[in-house]
Amino acid sequence: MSAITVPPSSDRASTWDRVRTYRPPNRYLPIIATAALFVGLFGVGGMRYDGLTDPQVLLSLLIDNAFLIVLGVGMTFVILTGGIDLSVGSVVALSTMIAAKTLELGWSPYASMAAVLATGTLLGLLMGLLIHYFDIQPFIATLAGLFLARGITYLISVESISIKDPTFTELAFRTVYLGDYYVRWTAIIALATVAVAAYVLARTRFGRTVYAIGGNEASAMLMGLRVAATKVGVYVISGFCAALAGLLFSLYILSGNSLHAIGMELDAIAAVVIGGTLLTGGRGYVIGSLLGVLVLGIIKTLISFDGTLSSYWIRIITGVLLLAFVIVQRFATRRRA
Amino acid sequence: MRTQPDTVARPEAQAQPVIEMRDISITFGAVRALDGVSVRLFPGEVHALMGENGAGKSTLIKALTGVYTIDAGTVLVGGEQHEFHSPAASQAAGISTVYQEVNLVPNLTVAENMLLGREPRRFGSINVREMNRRARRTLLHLGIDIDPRTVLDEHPIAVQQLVAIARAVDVEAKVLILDEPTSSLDADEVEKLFTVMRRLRDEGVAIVFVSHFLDQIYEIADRMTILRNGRLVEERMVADTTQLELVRLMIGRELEVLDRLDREAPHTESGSGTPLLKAVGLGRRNSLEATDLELFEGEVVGIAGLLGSGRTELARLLFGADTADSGELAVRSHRRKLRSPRHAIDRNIAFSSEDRKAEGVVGDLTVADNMLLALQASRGWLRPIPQATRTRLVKDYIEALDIRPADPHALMRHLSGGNQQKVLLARWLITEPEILILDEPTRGIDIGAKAQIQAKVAELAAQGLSVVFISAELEEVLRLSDRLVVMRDRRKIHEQTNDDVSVRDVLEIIAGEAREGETRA
Amino acid sequence: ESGSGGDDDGTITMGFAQVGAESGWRTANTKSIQETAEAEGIDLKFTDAQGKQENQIQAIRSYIQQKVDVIAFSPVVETGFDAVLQEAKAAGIPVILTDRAVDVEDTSLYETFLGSDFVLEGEKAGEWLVENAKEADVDGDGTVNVVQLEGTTGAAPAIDRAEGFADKIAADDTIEVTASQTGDFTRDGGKQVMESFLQSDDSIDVVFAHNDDMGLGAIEAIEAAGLEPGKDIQIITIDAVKDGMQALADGKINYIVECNPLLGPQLMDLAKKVLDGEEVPERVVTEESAFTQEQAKEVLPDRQY
Amino acid sequence: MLRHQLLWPVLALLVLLAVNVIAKPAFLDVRMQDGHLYGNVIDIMRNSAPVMLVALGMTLVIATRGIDLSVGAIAAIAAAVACTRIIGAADEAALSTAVMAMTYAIVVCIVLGAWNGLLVSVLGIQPIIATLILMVAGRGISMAITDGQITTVNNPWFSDLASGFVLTLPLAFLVAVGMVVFTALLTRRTALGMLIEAVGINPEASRLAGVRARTIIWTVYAFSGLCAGLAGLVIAANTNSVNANSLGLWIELDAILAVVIGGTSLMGGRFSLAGTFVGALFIAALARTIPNIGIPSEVNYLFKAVVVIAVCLLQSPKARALLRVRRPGAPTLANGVTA
Ligand SMILES: Nc1ncnc2c1ncn2[C@@H]1O[C@H](COP(=O)(O)OP(=O)(O)OP(=O)(O)O)[C@@H](O)[C@H]1O
Ligand SMILES: Nc1ncnc2c1ncn2[C@@H]1O[C@H](COP(=O)(O)OP(=O)(O)OP(=O)(O)O)[C@@H](O)[C@H]1O
Ligand SMILES: [Mg+2]
Ligand SMILES: [Mg+2]
Repeated sequence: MSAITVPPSSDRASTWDRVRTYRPPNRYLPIIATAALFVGLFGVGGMRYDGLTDPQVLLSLLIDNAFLIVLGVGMTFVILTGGIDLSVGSVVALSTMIAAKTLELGWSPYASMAAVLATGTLLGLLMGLLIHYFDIQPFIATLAGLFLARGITYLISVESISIKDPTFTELAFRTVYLGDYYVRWTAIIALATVAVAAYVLARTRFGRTVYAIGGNEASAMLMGLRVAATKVGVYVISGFCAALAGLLFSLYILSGNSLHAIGMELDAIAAVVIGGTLLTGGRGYVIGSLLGVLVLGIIKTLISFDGTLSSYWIRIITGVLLLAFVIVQRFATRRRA
Repeated sequence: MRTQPDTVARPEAQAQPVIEMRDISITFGAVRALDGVSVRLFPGEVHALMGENGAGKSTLIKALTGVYTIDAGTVLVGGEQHEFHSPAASQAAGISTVYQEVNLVPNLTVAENMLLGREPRRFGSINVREMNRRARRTLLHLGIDIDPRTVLDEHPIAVQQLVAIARAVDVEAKVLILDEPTSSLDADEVEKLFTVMRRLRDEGVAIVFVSHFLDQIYEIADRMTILRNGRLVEERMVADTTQLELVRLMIGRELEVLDRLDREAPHTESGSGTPLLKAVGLGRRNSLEATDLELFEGEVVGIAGLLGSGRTELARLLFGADTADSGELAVRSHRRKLRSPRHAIDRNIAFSSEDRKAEGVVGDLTVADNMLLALQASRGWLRPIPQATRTRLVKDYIEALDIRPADPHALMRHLSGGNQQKVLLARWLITEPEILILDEPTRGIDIGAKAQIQAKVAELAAQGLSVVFISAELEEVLRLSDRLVVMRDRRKIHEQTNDDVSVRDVLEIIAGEAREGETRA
Repeated sequence: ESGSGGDDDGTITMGFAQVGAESGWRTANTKSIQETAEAEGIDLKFTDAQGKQENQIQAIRSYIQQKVDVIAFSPVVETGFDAVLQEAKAAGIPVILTDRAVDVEDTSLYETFLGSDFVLEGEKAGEWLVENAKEADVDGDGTVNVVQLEGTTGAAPAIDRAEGFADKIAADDTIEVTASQTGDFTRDGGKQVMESFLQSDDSIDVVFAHNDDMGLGAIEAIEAAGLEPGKDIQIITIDAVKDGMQALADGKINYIVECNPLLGPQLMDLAKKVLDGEEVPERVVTEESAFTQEQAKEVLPDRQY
Repeated sequence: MLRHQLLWPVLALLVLLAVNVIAKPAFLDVRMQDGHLYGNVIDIMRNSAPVMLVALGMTLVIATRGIDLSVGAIAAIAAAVACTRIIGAADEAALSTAVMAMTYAIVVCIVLGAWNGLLVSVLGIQPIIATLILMVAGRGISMAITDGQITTVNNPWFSDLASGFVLTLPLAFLVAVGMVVFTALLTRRTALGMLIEAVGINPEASRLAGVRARTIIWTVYAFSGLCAGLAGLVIAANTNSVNANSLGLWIELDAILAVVIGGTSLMGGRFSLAGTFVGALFIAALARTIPNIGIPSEVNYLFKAVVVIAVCLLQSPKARALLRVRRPGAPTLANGVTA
């Protein structure tokens, strides 16, 4: 650091210093910790409950949480800029409803999917514009989005509508076998979304701008970055991801219902934060969010494997597990004091 | 020193200005920050913007680059009327800017900060290896040897400033704007920066340079525009203006303070009795090796050293802002571990941080609240400072430090950089400490105010206050201190009473140690 | 494996995925199932889906992985269980539905459905009102103005009860629903909505609440307005929980249609039959009645919940 | 500056009331009944009490750059504790029973709030996650206390907390207003408000200036717990019962909305208690508007969305600037960024 007048000799010393004191970069610690804790939870559960160590349990975790993974991906983008998106749960419900209703009206399944994705993206765009150009706080703009999407869902139908379209059912049931085990396509789509998002965040200008805005929006603006486009962009992405998650959810439950996905936004936010992303923005990775979803999933799985807890104990234990997890993670990632 | 042919440097009549701003006015609420200011920028010149704190220099720059919307006036780019509506637009038009406060993003790496928005790409995706390589090369050009893959906020503020400069000079720009880039750089760094600036000037780049160091202006600038209270005073060639004249133009009157500077207060005899503050083997992993330090009553200890030599870290440990891994600290011979700044404050220690933006300014509070924050904190929330006392204290210090605007209810973030610094100084003086630790207190402060602050420190020391004084500006450290501590490579290498030590002496001490190190190795 | 009556050790393992614990009715339902299972020596694996269908599906899937003998659940919503039910079928685990039906193409995916008929409940309420229309016209203006406190918008009981009720009162054109608003099945919701109805309309004769709780909330609002519930304004509700029955006995409610949560014994019985390979009806309706004020006074001392 | 901001929430409230009057001209009528006032406005005041209380605590939490998601669960716990205490008491209807039960509940809530504060300030866990833990577990605790049953109580004193009137006005409203006034005095007559704001705007600078940021954050969460507890008691008293599952469900969203409508930024820093007061009234008025103008249940959400967006646009200086013709020489920041 002080190389200006420092002769090369001390340079060597500092290289040695660096080797001697090597630790994984601070920014990866949360992910490493989350991954380790996930494995730990799984291991402890495996010792306690028969059948939990079955690899199919892990695959089921992916199948059952495919939509949440996709939601988490979109949410990660938003949270990285320091924003938040409360509307995603409602957009999922709206998506299932649009899919179900359009299919009922006899649309082609592809037109129906396109309509779903377009609606979600459009809603995201609207919220992004409100947030950036009218300076409305993300929490409030997306809360309005939550009401709006849920409201439109009710308007379409208050009753639940089954999806009987053959293409949808075919997609829903299509499985990929890995030896004795299987996953559904929805899980693969979710993982692909994670991969694409990880690439976009790490290796594109858009992605780096997302981080820059989260680090310091005013600076990003002064550095001449495309703050407006990026900020609106993350909400568009989140809207798109919510719609995609909505599609996966419709495949998962083959119905449209205005009561679907109530409070799912909180699950998505929790997953992202557990995955080590800072709510203040600028730090975090989509892989972390994937792990966060899996942690929430494994907690649920552990509880249903146990099966002896009454309703309220389930909530309390969920809280306690969450607490234990967060505290351990906190100590594991404590910055060099 | 100047090597470029006169034809480029003296474009006066023949060349057309790259940028011309005519009769620019900007108002913030009731504050008229700029009032009909005109500036011309010619290719191949270094143009200094001069003026006291709050004169409007930064505002003028931000008006040009599209951060602020201009209320009245015109901007001509290459002779055609053209106003930028965002920093991105001005950057795209070849104007590269380092704003006054380091404006980078703390959470990304050094290389990313330097190349954000113009990362090298291969098949559409960012080529990280190439990016790091390019960043490293540019940094080395500026003589900065840091790993570009490290995260920016791991570096001290001075290094961050250098990175910001590196980002700005790395592009092929027609115009380079540097708003107080040298405020926390040491002489060596400044020289390196000047070398780069000269090279760019010779290549025909127009450079805007803001600095409160007159010597630097005389060394590097060709032409200057002088502002006062948001108004244009005059445009001048540097060579045709004496320093005294310049100061008079800036502050609008003869400068008595400057005279006073040379007749500074006599140094106190130090080293007698028990020390007020005594550190033995104070150290912290990765930032400071075990260091001893004594501070006696009424004494000013100056800490000299180059970038990253560990001065800031020492100050932070003395204040308990960071906790020490090793060593002991005794205040009035009570051995106490300082666990938090609060502890230190309760023992009448005050510390003004070098990082004004992140560690000093509470932007959304008023000037008055900012000034009284430390005092209020130590009184506890239950005992608010009585309104009359508040008003009196704030008024006194606004006057004493000449803070502008002199409005206690102005929001802190609306103040110019130098005035913010004065408010922070006032915050600590108001607590009436026994020990005052000042890390770069004159950073970004104009020459008049600097003299005032130095005089104030000397005066307080004469009254018994003990001061630890850190500044990148060696002259200032030498002028003020009774005793001198020299640091290098995160440890103390030398200590002596200040009997007419010169800058040269200090540099030799540092260099000598370096040589020793070399022979040892 | 199905029909063999459980594992090697002979005990039956049942996985039960409950909707949640959103009401007193639901907790009574849960309790009944847990207690009966214990009494009959059935190993019960219980999960609470907290009102989320995705949780319920995950729970059912984990039961399949744990290879339970029989799965029972009260679906959160009617649709969307096809996939997981097919997995259960593939794994040879029989499924019994309780409380609410599901809407699947292939009814062989479940063995039987045990529960009440929400439309029927609404119809019973409507029938009673039509029969008692004269007394219900409290202000004697010749029309019976009914305000309806709906359950959670979109929830099956809310939709079906409203439908059943509307069907029956259509028979009498003096009866008219003048206002209808959701009270979310809660007392607080019922009270607030009723307050508003009272402020803007002073010709209300009858309140029809989709559950007891909203009805009890309405009682509070009516009393606060200085009126006498049960007399100045008549009240009809559905559920017959203890507090509701008490109010009915006290004359504050006029009629309650029962919706019985104590499904435990019937469920365990069905489970055993299914595992023993016995034939079970496709649909088992729970035994439910309805109560007038006099009947309430009689049965109140013996009510379990 | 803050006073000026109050203009917009007040305007929004007035517009909302006007809409109601247009729909039902008698909306604002207030009459005397049984020695107290009776009418929509009075109902709105009373019904605003829980949100107002929760939003009050939330305002201070938000000022420190935090957020408290657990308020609904804490309210449910308060109600559960109080109600089980009341039915468990020797004399269910006595004044002393009510007082004891409420005190007990409030103490529990302060402890729960302090627990949140501990996680946030000492362990440094992000507020949203720290309070999410109690949000999830708290409802379970509340259900455990009531055994999942709706517990009905018969205590006139307790009931008065929601339905009682003092000086012709609803007691619940007076309690909430009292808390607001008390908090306003506490923060503005002492230095607490300024210190909270400093911590919210620049935590590191505040720490270096000697502000006990940890203690402040702690206290603020404990205070939020207290407010949520009071809100829970008011809600329970309103129906003389506690439903652990639904009591205070989603009240955190309403409270945050009230805070933001009142002009406090979620980014922390400057806060406005007067704004929160108006914001809470607005939320209650909105709830009353829906049945009053006869909006069908399935359109509720849509209506709320439209109102929220409208109010936010009204408050946004940028949106207003777009509506107005730009005056030459008006203060404008091209990008609204002050560096
Ligand atoms: N956003 C703002 N709102 C209100 N007033 C402002 C704002 N920005 C700047 N000012 C005022 O405009 C005047 C000029 O400030 P400016 O930052 O341009 O000064 P400067 O010449 O750069 O001073 P320094 O040397 O201290 O950096 C000051 O009085 C300052 O308080
Ligand atoms: N948190 C940290 N993590 C890693 N290294 C650090 C940290 N803080 C300081 N350092 C290192 O410790 C050394 C001493 O830094 P310090 O800021 O004290 O130097 P300084 O003499 O005050 O320099 P400057 O002029 O830049 O303020 C530097 O090399 C710096 O990089
Ligand atoms: Mg400036
Ligand atoms: Mg330093």
